[in-house]
Amino acid sequence: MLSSHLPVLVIIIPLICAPLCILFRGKDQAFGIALLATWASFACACLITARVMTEGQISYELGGWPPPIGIEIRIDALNALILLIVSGIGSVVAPYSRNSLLLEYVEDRSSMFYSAFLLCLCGLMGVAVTGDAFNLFVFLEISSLSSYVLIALGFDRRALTASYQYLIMGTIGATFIVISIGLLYQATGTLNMADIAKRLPEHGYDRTVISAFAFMVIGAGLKIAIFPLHQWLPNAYTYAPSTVTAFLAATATKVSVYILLRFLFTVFGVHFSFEILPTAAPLLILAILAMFIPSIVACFQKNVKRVFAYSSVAQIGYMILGISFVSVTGLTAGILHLFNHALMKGALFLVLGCIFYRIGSCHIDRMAGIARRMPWTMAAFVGASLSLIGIPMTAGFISKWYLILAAYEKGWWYVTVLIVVSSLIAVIYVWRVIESAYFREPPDDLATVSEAPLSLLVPTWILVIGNVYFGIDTSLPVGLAELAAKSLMGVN
Amino acid sequence: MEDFFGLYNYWIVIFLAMAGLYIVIARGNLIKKLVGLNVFQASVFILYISFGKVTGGTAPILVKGVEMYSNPLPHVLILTAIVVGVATTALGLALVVRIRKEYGTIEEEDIHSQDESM
Amino acid sequence: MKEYLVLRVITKLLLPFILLFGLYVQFHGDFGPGGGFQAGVIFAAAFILYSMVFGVHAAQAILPEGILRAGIAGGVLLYASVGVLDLMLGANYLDYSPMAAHAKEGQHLGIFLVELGVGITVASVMMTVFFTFAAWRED
Amino acid sequence: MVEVIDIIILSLMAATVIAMVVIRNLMAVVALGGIYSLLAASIFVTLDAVDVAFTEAAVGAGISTVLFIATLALTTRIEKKPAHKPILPLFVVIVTGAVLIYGSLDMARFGDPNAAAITHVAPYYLENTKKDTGIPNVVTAVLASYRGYDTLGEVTVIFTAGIGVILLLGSWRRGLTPPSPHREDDA
Repeated sequence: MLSSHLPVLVIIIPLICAPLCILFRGKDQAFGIALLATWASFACACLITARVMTEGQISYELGGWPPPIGIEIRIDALNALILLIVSGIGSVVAPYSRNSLLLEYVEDRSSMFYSAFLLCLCGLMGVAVTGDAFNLFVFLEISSLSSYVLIALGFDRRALTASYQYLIMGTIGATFIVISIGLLYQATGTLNMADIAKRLPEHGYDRTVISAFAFMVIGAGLKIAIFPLHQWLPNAYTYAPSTVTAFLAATATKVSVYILLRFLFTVFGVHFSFEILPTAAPLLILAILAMFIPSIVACFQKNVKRVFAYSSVAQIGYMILGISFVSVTGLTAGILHLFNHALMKGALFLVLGCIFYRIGSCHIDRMAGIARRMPWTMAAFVGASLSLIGIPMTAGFISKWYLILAAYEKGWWYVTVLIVVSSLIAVIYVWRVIESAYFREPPDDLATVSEAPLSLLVPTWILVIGNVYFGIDTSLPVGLAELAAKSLMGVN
Repeated sequence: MEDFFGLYNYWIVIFLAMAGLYIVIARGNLIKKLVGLNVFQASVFILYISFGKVTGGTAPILVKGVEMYSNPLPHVLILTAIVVGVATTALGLALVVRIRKEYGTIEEEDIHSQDESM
Repeated sequence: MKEYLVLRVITKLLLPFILLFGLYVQFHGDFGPGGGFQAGVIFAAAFILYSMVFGVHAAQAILPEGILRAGIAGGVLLYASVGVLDLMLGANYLDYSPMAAHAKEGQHLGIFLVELGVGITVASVMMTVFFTFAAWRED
Repeated sequence: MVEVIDIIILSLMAATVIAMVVIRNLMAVVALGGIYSLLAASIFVTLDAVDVAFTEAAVGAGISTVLFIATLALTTRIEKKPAHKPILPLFVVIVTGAVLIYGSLDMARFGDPNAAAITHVAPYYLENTKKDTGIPNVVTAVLASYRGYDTLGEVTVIFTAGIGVILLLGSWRRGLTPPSPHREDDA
């Protein structure tokens, strides 16, 4: 009986547990509730994915009202994959947060921290499953508001300004999305995304729809941090608490990419987005710029967290590149990179959290010789970095491989070259860290530093192992990504 | 000419929204930015509500003998959006108070120069 | 602001009416304009007015932090658990129809409870936010 | 008639917003913001959105303004003079506005009873609310039942803001213990 309600359970479990965290004010109780809630959501997500793979699309009518009268939850392969990413990363990060909090956060309000964390999780998953355009905005705002709070909890005072900047940019982005939804509503009279998609061709692609399209792309672009709309991201990721950075870097931008995919391909439709409007070429150019400029900037950063924040902007470039091919292979590559990037950036930021936990800094010079004191942590770093660069047998390789395949299919050999060259830049910034950690003499004050505690190492290694596992057994992510790509392109 | 009268409402609202957006992105004072954000959002709300207006209609509270009602759906959406807006404002102001404590200023430039000089 | 006698007297006179109006808006939202959100704001406004005239401490004496926090969480919980109740009754989430003998009455009851949840959370959050701002001192 | 009232209020709003751009006394700007909300609320009344007008008046002109003033009391009241000419923001705003006006050209005309937004989903609510829920205020019925999930999200947003403010500004009963800033030695 419960199984038919899984699509809504996955959202309301964290939603109900967030206020519960506050009512049970004790730190351990709140932690326990948060942990159970994220794991339960992950279990639901797994069951949903299994159902989607066997039965196809799932629809759930909230309040029992049929869409477009009521709000609908609609899950296909793409939604399921995003759901898996968000809840999966959430379940790894939740246990990690317990220990890292001790250093980075004031203890007496930790129950509220867990509450905010659950809300962020709930909001992101809510965006990922909803079939209603306005509902998407509401859940987007739940996740955004909670992430502003979580970022502002960082140690450094610059976390506050980073959070404020994100709040302004994020709200402008969300308002643009609202404008777009409003214009679509005025053109079609409905808010259900499937219904909009059905009614748009009948309505015709007039100037209102073109304007709606522009606002959606810019609004989602602000949330994704597509180059050059990425200004909020480096500071936010650098100064947020490690746990938060790991969670947001692995999930938030992915969900925003999902919004872009869903609107470009399903709501507006491939015909309008790419055949009537010349969207592919500008996306391609932005993607290539994103692959290079932030990567080069990353090479000159001193704070390692910042290095990987810029690297995230660059990695978003690969996802947009996949989209800009407008082919099944290209989309598969882009969606696959969503999944794989979540694994590798999650792992990398968790490693940095371990280091921060022990030495209170992520500065590249302070990390000199740290591999001798924290061998397991740095080994995890190397593993995740190899995936980031795209070495064979890692997850990162698979998505780059599909990107190259897609470029080859199009006959764009120069894009292939650019993918390889940009990966080499990643080698440079990763090498700077490895050089410092492995080949420099540790300063004297590092003598007392010991390996990170198991409660931090285990979640970190789970993600690192995930990077290797999904580099070898690619059936789950590739299968889902291909299904999703085919349904987005309208190919069976 | 008819076009003009059918659309003037939208155009003034668009002007208002853009004035709000201008305050947000052009000004460096953190509080003024938030005021601008409020103006921007409130103007977008008016745009939504005008989509629901029916000439000759009345408020969507069912009364015997009235046939024409304005569209209630945009009203519901904007109720939600107003709440989201005030939530954002409250959080933004809390951040401003904290920033003022840590930096002693709420001007973007001064904050910037303090961070640079560190 | 303690010395302004007129303000103090008028505030005390006004308070019950504001609160009454809040309750009216809360429970009359089915028939006229209003509902949980507006009622919550009005309710909060009454106490904000009180705390502006008599000081935050006086307001806190009436509404301690614990109660407000319980209110913040309780309203959301009430709303969400109405949905869970519907699940248990065999309907979809937030489908209020099976909550009473007739679907129409169930809907009415569901809407009433849900609006109450909205009102509680909105009022508690607004008061908490204001009190937090008012009590903040730069040190 | 409504059109005339509309255009008067909208013109007042335009004047308000221009004053807000120019004036650098933040207290005045915040007060003008409250007036702006109040004018918006009266626009909502003329557009038949009484529930929205009520909310905008209570929130925009009420709570928001109070919070702004509370913040001003804790910070500063005068905005610094802008240092350089805002050419890029002006450009962004003009382009955005142009896209919106371009989009408005094909919109259904104001008040058109045959617009898609009026004829597609909305009639269902107006015709069936009474039968489905027994409530005459259609807005309440849509808000709490047909789109109840949205409203659950809305309450959650408010909840998030509440705990966010507590997390950022600390508990107001025990005095304040914000996390002390700890500078990292990087730049």
